[in-house]
Amino acid sequence: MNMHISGVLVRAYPQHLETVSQALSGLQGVEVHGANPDGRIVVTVEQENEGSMSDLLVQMQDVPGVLSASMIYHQFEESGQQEAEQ
Amino acid sequence: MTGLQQPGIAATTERGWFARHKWLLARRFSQFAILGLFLLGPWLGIWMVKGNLTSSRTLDVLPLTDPFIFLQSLATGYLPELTAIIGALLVVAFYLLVGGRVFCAWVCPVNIVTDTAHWSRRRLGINAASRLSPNARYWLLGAVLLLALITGSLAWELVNPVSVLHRGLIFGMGFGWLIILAIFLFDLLVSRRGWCGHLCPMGAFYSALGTHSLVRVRADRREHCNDCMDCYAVCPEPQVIRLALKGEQQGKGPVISSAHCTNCGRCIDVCSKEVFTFGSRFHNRPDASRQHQHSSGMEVPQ
Amino acid sequence: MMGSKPQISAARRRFLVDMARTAGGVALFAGGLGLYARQAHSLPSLAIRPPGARDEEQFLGSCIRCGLCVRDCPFDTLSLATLDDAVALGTPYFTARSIPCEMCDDIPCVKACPTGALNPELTDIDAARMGLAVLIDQENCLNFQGLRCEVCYSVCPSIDKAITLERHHNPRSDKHAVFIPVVHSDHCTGCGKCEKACVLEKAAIKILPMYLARGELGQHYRWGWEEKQKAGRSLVTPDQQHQYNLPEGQRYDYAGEGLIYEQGGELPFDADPLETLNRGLEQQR
Amino acid sequence: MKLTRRDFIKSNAIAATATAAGITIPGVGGALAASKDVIRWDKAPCRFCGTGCSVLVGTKEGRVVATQGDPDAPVNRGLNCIKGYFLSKIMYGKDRLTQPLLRKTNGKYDKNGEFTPVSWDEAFDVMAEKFKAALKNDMEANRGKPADEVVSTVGMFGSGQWTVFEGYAALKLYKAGFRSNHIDPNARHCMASAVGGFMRAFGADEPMGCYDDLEHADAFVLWGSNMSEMHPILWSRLTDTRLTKPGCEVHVLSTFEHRCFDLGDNNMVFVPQTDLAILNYIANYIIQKKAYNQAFIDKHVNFTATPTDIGYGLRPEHPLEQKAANAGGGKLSAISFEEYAKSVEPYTLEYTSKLSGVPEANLERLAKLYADPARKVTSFWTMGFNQHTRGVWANGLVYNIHLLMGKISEPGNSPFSLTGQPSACGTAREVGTFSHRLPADYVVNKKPHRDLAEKIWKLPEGTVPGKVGYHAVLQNRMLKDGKLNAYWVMCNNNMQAAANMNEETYPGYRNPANFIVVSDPYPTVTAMAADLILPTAMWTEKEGAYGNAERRTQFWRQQVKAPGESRSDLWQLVEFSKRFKVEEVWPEDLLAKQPESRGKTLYDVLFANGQVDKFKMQLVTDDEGNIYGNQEMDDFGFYVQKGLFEEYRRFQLEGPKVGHELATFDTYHKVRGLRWPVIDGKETLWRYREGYDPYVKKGQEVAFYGNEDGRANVITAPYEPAAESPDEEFDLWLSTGRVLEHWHSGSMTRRVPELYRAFPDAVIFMHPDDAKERGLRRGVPARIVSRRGEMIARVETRGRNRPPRGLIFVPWFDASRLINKVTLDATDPLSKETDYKKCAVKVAKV
Repeated sequence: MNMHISGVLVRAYPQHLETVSQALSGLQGVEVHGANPDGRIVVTVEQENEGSMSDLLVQMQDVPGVLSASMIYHQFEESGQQEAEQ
Repeated sequence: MTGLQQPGIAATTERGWFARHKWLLARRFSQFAILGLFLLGPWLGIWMVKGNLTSSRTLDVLPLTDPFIFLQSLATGYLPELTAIIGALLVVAFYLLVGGRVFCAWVCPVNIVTDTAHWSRRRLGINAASRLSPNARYWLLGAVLLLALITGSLAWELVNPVSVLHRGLIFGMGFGWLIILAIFLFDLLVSRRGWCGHLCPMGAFYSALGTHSLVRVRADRREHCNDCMDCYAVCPEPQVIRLALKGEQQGKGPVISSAHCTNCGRCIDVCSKEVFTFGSRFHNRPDASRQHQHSSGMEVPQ
Repeated sequence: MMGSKPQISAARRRFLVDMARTAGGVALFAGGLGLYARQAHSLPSLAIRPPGARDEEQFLGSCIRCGLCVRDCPFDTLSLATLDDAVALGTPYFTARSIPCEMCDDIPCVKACPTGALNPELTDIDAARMGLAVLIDQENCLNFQGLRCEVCYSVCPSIDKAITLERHHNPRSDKHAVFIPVVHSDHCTGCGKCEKACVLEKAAIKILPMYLARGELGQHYRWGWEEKQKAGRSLVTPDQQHQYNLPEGQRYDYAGEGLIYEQGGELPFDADPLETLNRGLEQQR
Repeated sequence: MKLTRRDFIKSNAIAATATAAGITIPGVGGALAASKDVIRWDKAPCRFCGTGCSVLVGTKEGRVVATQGDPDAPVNRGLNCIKGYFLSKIMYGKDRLTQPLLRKTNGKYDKNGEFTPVSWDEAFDVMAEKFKAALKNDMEANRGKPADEVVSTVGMFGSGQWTVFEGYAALKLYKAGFRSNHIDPNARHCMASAVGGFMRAFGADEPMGCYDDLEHADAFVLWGSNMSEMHPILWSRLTDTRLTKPGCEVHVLSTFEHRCFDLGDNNMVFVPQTDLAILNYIANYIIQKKAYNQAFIDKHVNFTATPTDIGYGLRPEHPLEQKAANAGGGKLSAISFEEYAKSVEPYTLEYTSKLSGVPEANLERLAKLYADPARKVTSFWTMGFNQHTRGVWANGLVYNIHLLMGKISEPGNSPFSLTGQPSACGTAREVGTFSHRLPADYVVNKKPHRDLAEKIWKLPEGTVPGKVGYHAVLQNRMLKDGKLNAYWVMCNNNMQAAANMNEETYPGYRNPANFIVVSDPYPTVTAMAADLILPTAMWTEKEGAYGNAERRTQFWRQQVKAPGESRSDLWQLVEFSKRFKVEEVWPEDLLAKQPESRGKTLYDVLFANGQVDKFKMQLVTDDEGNIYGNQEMDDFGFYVQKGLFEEYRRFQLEGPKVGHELATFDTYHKVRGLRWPVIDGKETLWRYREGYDPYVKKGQEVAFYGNEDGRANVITAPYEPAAESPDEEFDLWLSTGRVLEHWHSGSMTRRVPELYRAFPDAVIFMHPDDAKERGLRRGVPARIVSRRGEMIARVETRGRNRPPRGLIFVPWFDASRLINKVTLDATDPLSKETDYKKCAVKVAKV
């Protein structure tokens, strides 16, 4: 199984921080790891292919209260490699 | 003039190449041998002679000191230690005997540079000449000593090409090449025999030292002179020849008695008529040439 | 004879012109050289003369640039200045940071000098004063910051005399001492071992020529304690016994401690009250 | 917490994103970003001496680029000595070894071949073949023998500079895996006598005090310790106390004048070996003046005597050993106080002064200091006592004084054995990598101790052999005699360090019967004499732990990757264990006791035993969220260091001996070191004293609980002469040692250009008159000759060390001038530690 893992920095209105965090967590493969009061949220995204990854980014931007979502870190591993490493 | 670009052609054809270069070779040998003795140490670790021409120690016992620099040091108001005094006296005694400017022709490494400049000048047909008085060197000599007196330091040694070259070869040259190059270019382009023949205060000092030296070049066979002018062409101090060679009528003897003569022996080499020989300063009556020519070829062994 | 007159005067004129030209040329040259020589008098601050070198002024007149000292130096410390060095051409010097003076007991360089520019009266190398070590950069010196480097001190051939370590409390760490290297001019020969060994990228301690390294006390002032020591007694009649008005139990020492509270003796209590309590009444007198 | 690849990548993603956001997320952080542009700082103990200064290590782009003294470290508070200043450069010598090198001729291993680069596989193949051959012989020889008769021909020489984990893994591999007790650390050369002294007096190793004694003492006495150069930061603490505390005094004793004399108020240069007499004189003084602490003696002290005339630890056939009445004897016998008093009676002031050459006034001043009950005295010693043919005695004699006065185990009153190496305490002694030891002060020749080890290690009873193995000096002798054939030298440079190189060490290494493996980061003298060289990761190229002289355990994380194929000693030990099937090392009767181990490798049994491999892969991070590598975790798939440490801790927690407890692995990564025993998270500053040490019960006041009766032993021992003293031909004493600028054999510090420049070559420190008498002057090369060899170095009559007439001092750091060709391999028969401070030599013109 291929594995795409990204780190995404989401900026949201501070007053909607909580609802945005919840909404993001609801998305498939998305995990929220932390946020600071001024509205920056650290999120990881895990997907099997790149296409769904970009779709997800768009989805995240569409969440009400989100100002922007930008990909900071991306790593892709093929399934074979992954198993070998494990 | 073409003949004078290669003086000694006649002598070569008549006497063979070796005879025509005998004294030149001996001189070059002497110059390189002396330099070589100094270099044996730093190059091969054989320490026969240490130091340089300004002062040296041979086989760890014999001190030799350049009397010119010694004199400058005196002029600064400093009396050097005994070692230097003995060294200077030994050197003075030697040159009093063989002729002061023997230093210039047989020892001084700059001579090789200026000879080369002179040779190139002839080969390239460079005639540019600025008029320099041969006596300028005495002015300079005076100035050097005066400077030592005034500054209290060996000011001349800051630029002296002789020690720059010799010390440089032994201890490391740095940018000292520039001074040597300047001398070369000066002699080549500006003034014929400009440095050694006109300016060098060290030469002037040794000239003064050699005024009464024993060993002299003699034109004992001057009657055979065919006026080829080769000797004038090669002589570093051509003005010294005329009286000895052509002075019979004026009642002058055959000995080249000018203190400026460096006893280089080039005139002996290039003369196809074997007019010149090394001899002593004695027997210098106008008619001495004919009497003397058979009895003395070389009075003082090298 | 009238006809020859202009000729003579022409030759004469030419002679005079030549004379003037030569004299002028020589004078110009000599002037330039003289100026240059004056400039060369100031030895650059990082070039150190061999042991026994006379003061720079006299050295430049007495050193004939023969290099015999260089030859007899067993450690290749010395070299002769070339045209590109800032040192007077042909004179011997060394750079402490490259090769310092090893302070040979028999001082071969001085023995080699034919003119005495290196003064033959120097027979004890400890008396040499080639320069003076100066701890220039206290901000970067490791020991000043409390580190234990003191390489300069450790390598000093006159350790504990030329360089000593002055110990102070280190207020920053509060537990450690700092060991400040202090150079003493009455023992420092200027050999340069300290500068060579300094572990910083650029040495914090440097050998400077004496004229740069030393200050000079005004003629109008004396160090009182030194004069007293020299004289072996007070220069002026010793002070008289003083008397003071003091409360009971106090003394005053004029020359020493100042106000002294007489010890009241041990208190009859332990510092720890438990000790007293647990001792029990039977111990009480 | 098992860490999958996915988790790992995810952590990286979080870290990167959090950094971009400027957010700190607990557990992870901006490691990736940090590693690229800015210097990442993390703590580590200094690589060098036993002081245990802490530094902050600055890493950038996979390279240690800077260090700084850790201002928050209690030992050094931001300060360093000159070696510590250059820590960042020690790993980057131009001649780092980066791949295994095997002696080969025509592509095959040959003892006389040329070193040729090989793969780790080939290296371990050849090495395993040689070890297996030796082990096979051992199996034959041991057939049917009980554990305490088991012999072996495989051995290892380890180090007090090993990390705790490495020492523990080596100990386990040898004692349990190869069933060989022939494993000994170089700490044998440095701390064995101290250990002997501690064990005999207190029944437990390591000092009772801590560095805080430096601030609490009223006076310090240095016995054969040049602290100024060898423990520079402690010396600056001592100096500060001397400067700031009114009435503080420093007494210095040495066989030559060194830099501590500068501060000393009472300086004494004594004739070598007569320290024994001086120590007894002080005891005599205390008794004569009736100054001793009767109450303390009554409650806490036993008086004993040790056998005398015990030889000099030379080969048994040596005339000195033949002559000795009680060669190697050390069994204590109880005596009364009166008998003890009588035994020290001969050491009068007059006699001692005459024997030692120390003026009476100085001796008396020293004795008065100890005898004054109002003044707190801390005694320090290092190699002057330890490298001594009567080293254990000397250690004991100083305890005698402190015990007579009760000046022990309280702030400022402290007999303090300073350690030489960074982890001689933490690794060699606490882990017990000596030929006679097991962790936590247990020993191999006691069955219950072996039982405990086997229980903790989950190994069948009888696995650990009961016979004490070859100690350091004996190893070299056995190599020479062909009785030790497969030999691994790790983290030390014993060819340069061991005495009598010409006659013992070198012939031993080059004996055709032997296969010598040397693990080192640099081509040392020892590596040059090896058959196989393994390139080793050093210092912060691996995760590690050291324990310093005040019982402080300090951890560090791996900061950078080791160059090329270099691997840590830990990796090498664990990886090599994979090459051995249990059947190849254990006899059938052991296997029968544990049939489930059949067919397994030593790796399975010792390391992947469900215990050591309990801690799965995880991210190694700090509080800032920086992520650190861990080569061993990457390669073995579990947190090797943590597993080993937690298993090691069980020795401290589960055995009958108490007072060695360490904190948990994770704790140490967070703190700047803790002084053990750590009980309920609390450190112990002064052991054996009520209130300070939780093992001392209320009302006991003092309890030396290492001994069964809770009392410490005063052990009387006389003055006996040195093994070799100057005579007419060899007319000088030779003492060897270190200098501030260089660490031990100089393999690290001589590769730092600035340190090399600061002290380039070893010199002969000698008295100017001695030099003159031999036609020598300062700076000329001279030849030092002993009965065993010679060495040439320049004469130094000035400088930091000023020997008296009749003695020379030569530092041993210089690989190009090996003073150990000259030294004598005489040892303390009790501790087996070599006396590097005394032998007879002559010095002549070259």
